[in-house]
Amino acid sequence: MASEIKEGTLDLINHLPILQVITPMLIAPILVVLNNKTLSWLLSFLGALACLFISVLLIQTVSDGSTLTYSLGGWAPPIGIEYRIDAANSILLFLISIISVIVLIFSYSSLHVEIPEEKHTLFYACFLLCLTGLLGVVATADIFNVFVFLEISSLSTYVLVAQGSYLDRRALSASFNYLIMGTIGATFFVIGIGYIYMATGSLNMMDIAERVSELGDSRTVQAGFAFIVVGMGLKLAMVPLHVWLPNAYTFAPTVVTCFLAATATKVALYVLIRFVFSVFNYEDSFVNELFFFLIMPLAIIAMIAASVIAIFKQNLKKMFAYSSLAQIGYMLLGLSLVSEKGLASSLVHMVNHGFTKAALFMSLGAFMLNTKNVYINSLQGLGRSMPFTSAAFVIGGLSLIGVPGTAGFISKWLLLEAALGSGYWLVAVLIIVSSLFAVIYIWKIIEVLYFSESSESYSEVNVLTLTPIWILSFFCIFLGINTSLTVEVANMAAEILFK
Amino acid sequence: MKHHLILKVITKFMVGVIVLFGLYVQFHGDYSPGGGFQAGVIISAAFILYGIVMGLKNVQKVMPVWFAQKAAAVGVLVYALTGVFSLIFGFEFLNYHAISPEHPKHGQHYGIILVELGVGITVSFVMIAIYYSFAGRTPRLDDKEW
Amino acid sequence: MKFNPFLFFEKSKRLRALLIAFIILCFILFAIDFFVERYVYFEIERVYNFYSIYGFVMFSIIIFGSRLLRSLLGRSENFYDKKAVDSEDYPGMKEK
Amino acid sequence: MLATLPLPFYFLIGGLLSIFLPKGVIKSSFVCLVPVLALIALLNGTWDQGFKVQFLDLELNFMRVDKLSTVFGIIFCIAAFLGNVFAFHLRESTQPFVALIYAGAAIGAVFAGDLITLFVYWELTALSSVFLIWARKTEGAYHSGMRYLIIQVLSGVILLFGVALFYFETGSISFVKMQLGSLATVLIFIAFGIKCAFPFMHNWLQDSYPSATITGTVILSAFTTKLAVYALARGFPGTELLIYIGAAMTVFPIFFAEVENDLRKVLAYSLNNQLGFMVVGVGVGTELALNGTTAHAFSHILYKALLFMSVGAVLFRTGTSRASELGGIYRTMPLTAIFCLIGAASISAFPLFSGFISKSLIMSGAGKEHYQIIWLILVFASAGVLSHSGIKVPYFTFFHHDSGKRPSEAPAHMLLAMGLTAILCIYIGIFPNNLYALMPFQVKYEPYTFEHILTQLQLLCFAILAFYILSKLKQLPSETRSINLDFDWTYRKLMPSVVGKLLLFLELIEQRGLKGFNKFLSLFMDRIYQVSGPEGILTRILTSGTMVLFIAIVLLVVLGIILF
Repeated sequence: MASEIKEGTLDLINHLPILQVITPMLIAPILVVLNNKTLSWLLSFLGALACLFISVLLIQTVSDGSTLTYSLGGWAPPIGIEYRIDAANSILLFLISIISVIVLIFSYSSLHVEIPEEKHTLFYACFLLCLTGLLGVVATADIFNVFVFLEISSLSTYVLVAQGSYLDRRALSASFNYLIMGTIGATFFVIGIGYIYMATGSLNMMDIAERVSELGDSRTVQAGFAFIVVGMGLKLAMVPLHVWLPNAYTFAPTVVTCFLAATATKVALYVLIRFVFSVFNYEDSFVNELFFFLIMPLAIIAMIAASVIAIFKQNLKKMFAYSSLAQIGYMLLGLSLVSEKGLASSLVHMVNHGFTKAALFMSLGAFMLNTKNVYINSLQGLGRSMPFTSAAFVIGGLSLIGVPGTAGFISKWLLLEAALGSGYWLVAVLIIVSSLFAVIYIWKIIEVLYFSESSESYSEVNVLTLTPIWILSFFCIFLGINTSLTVEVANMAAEILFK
Repeated sequence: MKHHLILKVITKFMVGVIVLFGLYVQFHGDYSPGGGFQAGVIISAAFILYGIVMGLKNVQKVMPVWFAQKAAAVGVLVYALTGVFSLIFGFEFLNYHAISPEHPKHGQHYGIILVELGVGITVSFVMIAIYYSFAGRTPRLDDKEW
Repeated sequence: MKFNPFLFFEKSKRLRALLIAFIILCFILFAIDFFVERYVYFEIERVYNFYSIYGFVMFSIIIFGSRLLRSLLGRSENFYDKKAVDSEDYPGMKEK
Repeated sequence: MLATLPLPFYFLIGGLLSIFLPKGVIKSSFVCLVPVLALIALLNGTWDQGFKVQFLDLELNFMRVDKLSTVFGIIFCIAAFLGNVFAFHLRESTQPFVALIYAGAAIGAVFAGDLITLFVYWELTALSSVFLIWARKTEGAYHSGMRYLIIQVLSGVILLFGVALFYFETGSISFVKMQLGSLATVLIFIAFGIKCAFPFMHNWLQDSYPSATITGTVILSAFTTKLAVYALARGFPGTELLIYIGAAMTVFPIFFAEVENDLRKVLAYSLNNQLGFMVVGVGVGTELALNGTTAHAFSHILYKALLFMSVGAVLFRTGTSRASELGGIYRTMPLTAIFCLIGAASISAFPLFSGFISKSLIMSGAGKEHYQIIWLILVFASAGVLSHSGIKVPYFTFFHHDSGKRPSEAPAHMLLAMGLTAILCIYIGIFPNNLYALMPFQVKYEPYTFEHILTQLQLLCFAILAFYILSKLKQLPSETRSINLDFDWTYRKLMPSVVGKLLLFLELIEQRGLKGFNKFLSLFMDRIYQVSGPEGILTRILTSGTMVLFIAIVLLVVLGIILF
C-alpha cells in the first residue's frame, strides 16, 4: 500500500508493482548501450526471470482478494498515476512474465535462423520494451497510462513482426497492415479516453467509476465507451476487425508469434474487461445491450468461422493464427455472458490458451528450424524423426481441443458451465461444435506427423530448444490437473470485478 | 549540392543557433513552454538540416550511427534511473523528493530537469536515428521485383 | 502331430458312428419329454417338446432368413472401396 | 501406499513404463505382469472411502468400489492378462503400450464414482483402442479406425454434453441410477448406447473389430462394449426401453452373422447378439436379471476372447480369416480347434460350459417378470448363437471341406492363453457358485436342474440336427467372398455421396456468388478510386481500405447499439 512506504528506507517489497514494469524497461536501453549479442540474451533472460519472480510475489500478495496500490512519484491517486494490482491483473502479469521467460529460452537458438546476427541486440531491446508495455497496460489503473503503455507495446510489436522479413518479405506488409490497424485502434482508444475525460475530468479508473455513476445517462461517456470497445476490438482481433492478425502471426519470427499469441491479444481483452467492469458499470443497459447484440454474436461467429477457415489452411502458422481468432471468440463469449462465471472462464481461458498456443507455435517453430517452412506437407513423418517436439505438439493440440486432463478442458468446461448457467443452450452446443472443428485441424497435423512417410530425415532439435517447449506442454497438462492457480485466482478476480 | 553555396554557409551558421535554441527550450522547460520533447526535436532538426545540406556521409562523421543509437538508449536510462534513484532511497518511483529530502521543492526541481534531460536526449537521437535509417536506405529490390 | 483326437474320426465309419450316436441322443431327448413334468414360466412351454421343435424350426428360419438377407444385401467385397478393409488381406502374412 | 493407488493407475503407469523397456520378452512379460499386480491389488485393496479428488468445485471419486464395479474390475484384469499373454510374440512398442492404457481406461471407467471421471476414461478408451486397429498399418484399417474413432469420440462428446446438462439439472455429478426423461439423461443414455452397439449404432463394432490386428481384436473384444453394459447396469437398471432394444440386438445380428464371410466379423456380430442378452438383463432390472447381466458379461468376455483367439491363431498361421478360404485345418491345429470348440460350446450355452450358467440367469429373469415375447425372442436368439458362433465358426474354420492349408499349430503362448481361457470357461461352467459369489446381489439360483439341462439340450441338439439336415440338403448359405450391407452403408456410402454432391453444389454457388460479389465490389471500388493508379496499387489500397471500412462499420454499429 502506498501509505506503508516509509520514506528513506529501501524496501523493495513495497515497490513490486512498479518494479514489475520498469525492470524490462531499464534493461532495454542497457542492452543497446552494451551491444553484445550473448550478453543481451542473458540480460533479457535475467530481466524476464526477475519479472516472473516479482509477478509470483504479487500473485501471492493479492491472492487473498486484497488490492495493492502504488502511486507514482508520490502523487495521490486521482491526480497522480496509480498502479493497482488485484487478482485479475496479477494472473495476467504472471502469464506475460512466464511466457516471456520461456520464449526467451527458445529464442537463444531459434533467433539465429530467423534474424540476422547484427540485429539481435536491438531485437532483444525491442522485445523487452514490448514486455514493458504489456506489463504496464495490465498494472496501471490510469487510463491514459494504459494508452501510453499500449502504444509502447504496439510500436515495438510492429518492429518485432517486421523482423520476419529476413525469411519472408511479406512480413513487411503484414507489419504495415498491423501498424495501420493498430494505430487506428489506438486512436479510437485515445478518442474514447478523451470523451471520458471530457465528461468526468479524471483519468483514474476508480475515480472515473465513481463520477460516471454520478453522471447518470451521459451520451459523452457512452460514445467514449463505443470508441474504446472498437479500439480494443481491433487490438484483440475481434472478428471483423481481425484482418491484421493472421498475417502478422504467420510472418513474424517464431519467438514473436509465440509471445504475441500468448499475451498481446489477452492484454487487450483484459483492458476491455477492466473498462467494462472497473470503469463503466456492467449493469448499465448500454453495456449489456452491446454485449448481447454485438459481442456475443461476433464471438460465436469467430468461434465457428475461424475454426472452419483454420481447417483449410495449409500454412500451419496461419492455421493456428485463425485458431487463435476462434479462441479469442471463446474469451469474448465468456465476457459477453456478463456473469461472474463467464468472466472467470474468460480469465482462465486467457491463461490456459496462452500456454497452449505458445506451446503449439513453439513446436511449430522447432519444426521450422529443420524444415524451413511450416506447410503441412513438409511435416510428413516428423513424428518419428522429431519424437519429442511432436509429442509436445500433440499435447498442445489436445489442450487446444479441450481434451480432459489438459488446460483447455478446464476453461472450456467453465465456459460451458457459464453458458448453460446463463441459459444459453445453443451457445453451449456451438462451443462443442467449434471444439470438434479443432479436433479436425489438429488431427490433420497429427496424421501428417505420424501416419505418413517422410521423404527427408531430420534430427531432433537440441535440448535448449526442447526445454521451453516441454515447459509449456507441461503447463498445458499441469493447469488441467491442478486448477488452484488459475481457477481460484480467476474466481477471485471475477468476484472483485463484479463488486 | 556543390553549387548550393548559400545553403551550405547559412546551414553552418544555423546549426549552432538551432542547437542553442534547443538547449534553451530544454532547460527552461519547467518554467516556460517547452521541455525535453520539443527540445529534442529542435536539436535533432539541426543535425537533420546539416545532413540534408551536407550529405549523409558528412553528418555521420559528426554524429556516427552507433552513437545516435546508444545515446538514445542512454536518454531512456537517464529517465529511468532518476526514477530508480528515488526508489532506492525509499521513495516511490519518480518521487523527486528523494533527490533532496530536506528541501522537497528543490528535489522536484532537480528531478524534473533530470527527467526532461533524459527525454530530450532520447527524442533528439531517436529523431536522428530515424532520419539516418530513412536516408541511408538503399532499396534492396528493384521496383520490378515487387 | 502327437495328439489329435480329430484324426480318429477321419475314417468315415467312425464318423458315421458318431453321427448315429448323435441321432440317438436326439431321439432320447425327444422321447424323454413324455416323462418329465417341467416347471414353466409360460404356458407355451407346456407344448409337447416345445424346445426341440422351437430349436429345429428357428434354426431353419435363421438359415433361410439369412439367405434371403444375403440375396438382398449381399455385395462384392470391394463395394465400399477397392482398398476398403473388407477386401484387403491381412498384411505381412504370406500363406505358410 | 500402493494399496490406495487407484486401480487404473497401475495400468497407465505400467503402460508408460513399458515404452522404455526393450522390445521382446521383457516387455511382453511386463505387460502380462501389470494386470496380475492390479488384480492382486484389487482383491486386497481397501477403497472403502473411495479415492476422492477435488477438481474445480466438484468432488471426483476415482475408486468407487462396490460389488458391481469389483466384478467388472476383476474380469477386465483377467481379460487384460489373457490378451497380453496371447500377444506375447509382439515385438513392437505401440500395441503393448496401448493395450495397457486401454485396459486401464476401461477399468478406470468402471470404478469411476462420478460422471466426469467416467467421461475422461470413456474418451480414453476410444483414443487408446483405435491404435489397436491402426497397428494393422493398412489403408483400409486406417479408414476403419478413423470411422471407429469418430463414432467413439462422438459418444464421448454426447456423454459430456449430457453430463453437463445433468449437472445443471441436479447439481450433482455422481454416477448413480438415473431416470430417462430429461434431455440430460437421454443424451447420457445415447452415449452409452453407442458404445453398447445399440441397433443402428452398432456398425462400428463389426467394422472395426475385424480390421484390428490379430491380438488387437482379442483385447478390443473385452472392454469397450462391456464397459457400456456396466454403465447401463449402473445408470439405467430397470429401464423398460432397454428390454426391447436388447431383444432387437439379439435378433438381427444372427442373420448377418450367418451369411458373413469373415469369421472375425461373424464373431463381432455374435458379440452384438450377446450384448443384447445383457441389455435385456439390465432392462428387466430385477436382482436376478442384473446378476445375470453381470455374470453373462463375465463369462462372455472369456469365451468371446477364446473364440477371437482361436480364429486369430488361425489367421496368424494361415493369413486369412475368411470362411471361404479355410477348412480342414483341424488336421494340423487340433489344440486350437479344441479350444475353439470349447469357446463355441460356452457361447452356445451347453451345460457344463460358462454360457449355460450365466445366460440362464437372464432368461429366468425375463421369464419371472412375464415378458413372454421377449423370452421367446431370447430362446430364438439362443438357437441363433448356436448357428453362427457355435457351429459356423468352428465348422468352417476347422472342419468343412478341405482348403488344402496345412498350417502348423499355434505358437506356445497363444496356446497357453487359449488354454487358460478355456479352463476358466469350463471352471465357471462346472462351479457356477464361485462366479455367483461375486455377483452384486445375493443369488439363490441353481442352473443344474434336470429340466433345465434337458430343455437346453433339446433346443441345442435339435438345432444341430436341423443344421445337419440342411447341410445335407445343401441349403446352407454358401461361403463366398462378399460383404453384406448393414447400417454402415448410410455413412460409408450414402453420406459421402450426398455430402460430396452438396459440396459440389456449394462450390458452384460459391464460385458464382463470389464472382458476382467480386464484380459488385470492383464496380463499387472503381467508382471510388477512379483516379487511382494502376491495378496493383489499387488492390493494395483496397485491402487496407476495406479493413478500415470494416472498422467504420463496426464503430457505427457499436455507437448505434449504445446510443439508441
